[in-house]
Amino acid sequence: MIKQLILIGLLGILFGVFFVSMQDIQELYNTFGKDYIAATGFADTGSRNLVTAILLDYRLFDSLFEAGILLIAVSGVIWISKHESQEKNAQFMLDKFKTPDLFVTFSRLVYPLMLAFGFYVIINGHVSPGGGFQGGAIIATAILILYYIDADKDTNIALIVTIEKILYIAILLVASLSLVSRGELFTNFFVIDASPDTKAIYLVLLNVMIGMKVALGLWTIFTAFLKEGR
Amino acid sequence: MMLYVPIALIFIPVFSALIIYLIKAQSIRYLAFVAQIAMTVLAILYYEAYTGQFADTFFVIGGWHERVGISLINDELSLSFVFLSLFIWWMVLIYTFNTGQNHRTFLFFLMFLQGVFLGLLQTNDLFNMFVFLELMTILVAILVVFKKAGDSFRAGIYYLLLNISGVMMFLIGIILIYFTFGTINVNSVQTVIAAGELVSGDEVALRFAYVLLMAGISVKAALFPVHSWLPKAHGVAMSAISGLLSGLVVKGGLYLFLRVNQMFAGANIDYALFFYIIGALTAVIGVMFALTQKDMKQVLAYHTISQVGIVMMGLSHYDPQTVYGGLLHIFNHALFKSLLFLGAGVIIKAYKTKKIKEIRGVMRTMPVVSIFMIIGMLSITGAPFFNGFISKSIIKYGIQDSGIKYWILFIVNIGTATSFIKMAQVFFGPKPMTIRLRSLEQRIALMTLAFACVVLGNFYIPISTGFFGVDVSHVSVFQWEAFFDYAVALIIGFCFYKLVIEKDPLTVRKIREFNLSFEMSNYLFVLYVAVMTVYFVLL
Amino acid sequence: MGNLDMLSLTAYALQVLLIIMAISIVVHKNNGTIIILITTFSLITASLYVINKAPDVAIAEVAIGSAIIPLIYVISISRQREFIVLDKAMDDFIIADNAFTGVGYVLLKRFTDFYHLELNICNDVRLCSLGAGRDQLLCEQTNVDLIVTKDDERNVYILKGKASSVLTYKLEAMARDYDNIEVVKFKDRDFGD
Amino acid sequence: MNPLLTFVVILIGFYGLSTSSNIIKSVFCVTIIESGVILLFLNLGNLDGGVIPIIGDALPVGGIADPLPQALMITTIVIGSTVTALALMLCIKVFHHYGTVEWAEILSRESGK
Repeated sequence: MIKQLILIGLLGILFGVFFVSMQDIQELYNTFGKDYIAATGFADTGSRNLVTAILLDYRLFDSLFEAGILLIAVSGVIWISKHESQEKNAQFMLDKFKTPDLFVTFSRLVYPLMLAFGFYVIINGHVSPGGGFQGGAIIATAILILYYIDADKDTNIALIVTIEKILYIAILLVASLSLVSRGELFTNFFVIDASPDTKAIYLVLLNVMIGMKVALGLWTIFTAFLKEGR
Repeated sequence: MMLYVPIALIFIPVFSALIIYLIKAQSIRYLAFVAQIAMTVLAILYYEAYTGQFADTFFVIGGWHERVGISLINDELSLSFVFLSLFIWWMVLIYTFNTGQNHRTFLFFLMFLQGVFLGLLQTNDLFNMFVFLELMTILVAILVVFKKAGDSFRAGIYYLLLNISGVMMFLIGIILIYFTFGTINVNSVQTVIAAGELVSGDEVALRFAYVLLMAGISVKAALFPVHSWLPKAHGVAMSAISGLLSGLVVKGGLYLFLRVNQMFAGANIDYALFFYIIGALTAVIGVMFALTQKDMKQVLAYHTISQVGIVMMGLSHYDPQTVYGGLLHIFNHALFKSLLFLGAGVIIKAYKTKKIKEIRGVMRTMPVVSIFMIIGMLSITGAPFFNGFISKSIIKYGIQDSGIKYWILFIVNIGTATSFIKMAQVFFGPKPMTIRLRSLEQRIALMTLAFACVVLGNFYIPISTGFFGVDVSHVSVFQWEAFFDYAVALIIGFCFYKLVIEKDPLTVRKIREFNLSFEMSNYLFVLYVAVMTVYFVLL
Repeated sequence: MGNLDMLSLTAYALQVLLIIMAISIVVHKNNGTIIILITTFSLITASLYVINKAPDVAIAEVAIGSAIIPLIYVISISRQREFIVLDKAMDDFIIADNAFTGVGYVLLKRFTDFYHLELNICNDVRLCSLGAGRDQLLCEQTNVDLIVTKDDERNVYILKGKASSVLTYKLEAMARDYDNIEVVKFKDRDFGD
Repeated sequence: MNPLLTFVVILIGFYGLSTSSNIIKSVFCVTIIESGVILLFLNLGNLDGGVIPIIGDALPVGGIADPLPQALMITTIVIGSTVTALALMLCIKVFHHYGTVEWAEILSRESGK
């Protein structure tokens, strides 16, 4: 009990200091980054959604490694859950997977809608909220619904992982294409004065590729969990 | 064109890792060596062209405004770390060349980790640093559980969760920095703080940000209250991985310590005393636990903690000579600790046990390996003519004026000597069996590391002046005090071992069986952050 | 004016609700309940992201934080209650008279119920055909917690489990009353490399 | 002040980490901390007010919310989810190796026994 009280006291110190530093922040509050991006973001990148502008252009380097983290986690989860001995088709006597009929029907109804919404979010990532990562996650959720409809669905994990890796390499190549076309690394491969519509080609292309990659990655992670020990 | 070399150093290993994963042929693993050669050549060319000019090494990705885009920067510090990591990765790649069936997956994670680590060294952006730290944490956790047996799972999850909570503190620090300066570019922040116009350096927000960044870094560097993940993770991982982690990846935290202190240079934050105390505690606690262990790898892992403490004792000074001593000890420790872990791996593989008591007669079964191991042991205990001696002496000269500081270092030295006297027993005794593991690659790796230890120990003056421009000619090997000190440490250590440790009294057993639970580690972490807050912000 | 106040009021209410949720997640004992709570927590944070003018982050949070992650939690927690038994004996130890009434089944059921576990029995032909020498490997590399074999000479059933697992010891204590059941513990073969 | 309330959430997460005896519980607490940090960043980015950072042909009158934190936080969400997935997979393995997910029991098992 005393331990807990001391802990609360320690956290209280942190809170107090944070409280004071908030006063400082309100005084110092520096909007340089925000003003800069608001003023030049659209002209620089051709993306009306400034978040996408940052993710796919100003800080593309971060996004590449963000996709890389997913890639590593997928490989890691698969590696940890993989078994040396073959027990793929182990039969479990007491396993009962029975989804209610209502649920199955509902899932069948929702599945195409979610898939379409995911693609919408990906493709319009540069003009409305959304983008590759968000849309990819929505598509992955849609695919997961398939498991409700058919619990014994067989997925070829190895193939998905291979496609994911190839997609990652493709993303890296598309991102570095700008080095050839305009002498700058990891940015839009169209020249900086190109019209926003032209620049949008690059944004949509990269969003679609990232979306696919994220969807496949999350799908693989989920499948690895579902098949774990089976 | 030289500007793109840092990018190439990050992406060559990442790319080769992906290709190694994709192509299902055993011969693809040679690609790792091709990539390694390419990187080494590029790094050397880059160093040849390196002038120390800011404009030549500062590179904004995408050509955006430097305060908006992500930038990479190189200086002597980061370049020396780049060469060190290339060297250690060479050794680990050579060492693991013919071991393990799942070589491709292993190489995939290993090469990716190299790219990430090189990125962490060269980045000039705080959030980018955070991304690399997270990626490093995940990769190391996967590598720790790579063999998927025994206690590796519990070590992996302990490591993962504790480090993630540390990195989260780091992220909160980034938040405060961003809203104070409007940028997360390390260099810009440094300039603004040094100019002292926008901020005076006494703001609570700034100091709190410093505390939070340091909290995250301390977890990564395994400083005293948050060190408990290290022996667990490094003690159970495969030996090659342990060598890599202990030798290099832990130093990532110390590197960030230097970088962040550089960033806050204008803010008048008096960090020296606090981190000296933390370093001393880390060193003493590490050596205390190492003395009681019976498991070979646990002993080495606890010694990593104590050596990190010694490095910290050097780094936490304003005097550039002493800081250089700490820096040099990072390099020396990287060399001899990888050597010791890799050598221990060979021995453990041959004897099929990790217990020091059950291993005897290594000198007869594996004479070559044991010579290299002895070189490593002499280095870590600080024997003259070996590299550990040089950096320890520089640190010793820096803290000579203060009696307490000197004695702490001496006590740590005695502890180190004692536990390696204990470990040296494995060399003697009868030859138990006729095992002869003939692995040329492993011997080449061990030999190169041992050779590097000896070279650094004897030609330290030209190396220091050539690479860092630091004059260390006041450290001389041919001084009777040096031999005397070492002999005294060895003798006291031997007596201490014979009189106390060998009898295995109750206290020693208690310390050995002491286990810091996960919630207690987090509790100490919160305590540590609170103490730092009180020290740096309120006092 | 009124509109803006309403929004900030909602924001405050949601923030307080978030704190309550966080406290209940921390103090709750039952992991099943916590999953519901964490999903709610995630949805509240998503609404707060929208209020803080960040629809992009909110979409990501809804898709990942309140759909995929809770599902992974559910699977992970349900897997953690499983006690997987590989039945190599394949006789009336588990199934007697075409129903789960064998002696072993009754024992295992009693054991798993006592420790709130879920019994899962597997008798895959390919796994069972592996020799007895590979039992330990099987136990270490797969998620199988217990292997049931029969020693025909002594007419004794041998339950093999990992020595590192607490459950094996608990089962041993429970099986002490039975004469024809023996519990064998595999020691960890951890050589470092 | 919204940021202060959000910081309380983060502190509750740390409280949970320092008291929870169960691996799953620790993973939950890490999730809480992470959501708290994300919300804190967005709170501060919205301190000046403004609209959603999607601009038409002209800049909105009231200014926009800071887009940079939002972009960074999407990265953090993805990172957090992958960490959670990895931790939970390790959790399953830990359970099948030690038969329990209580920290105290797991850490007290002597190695190699």
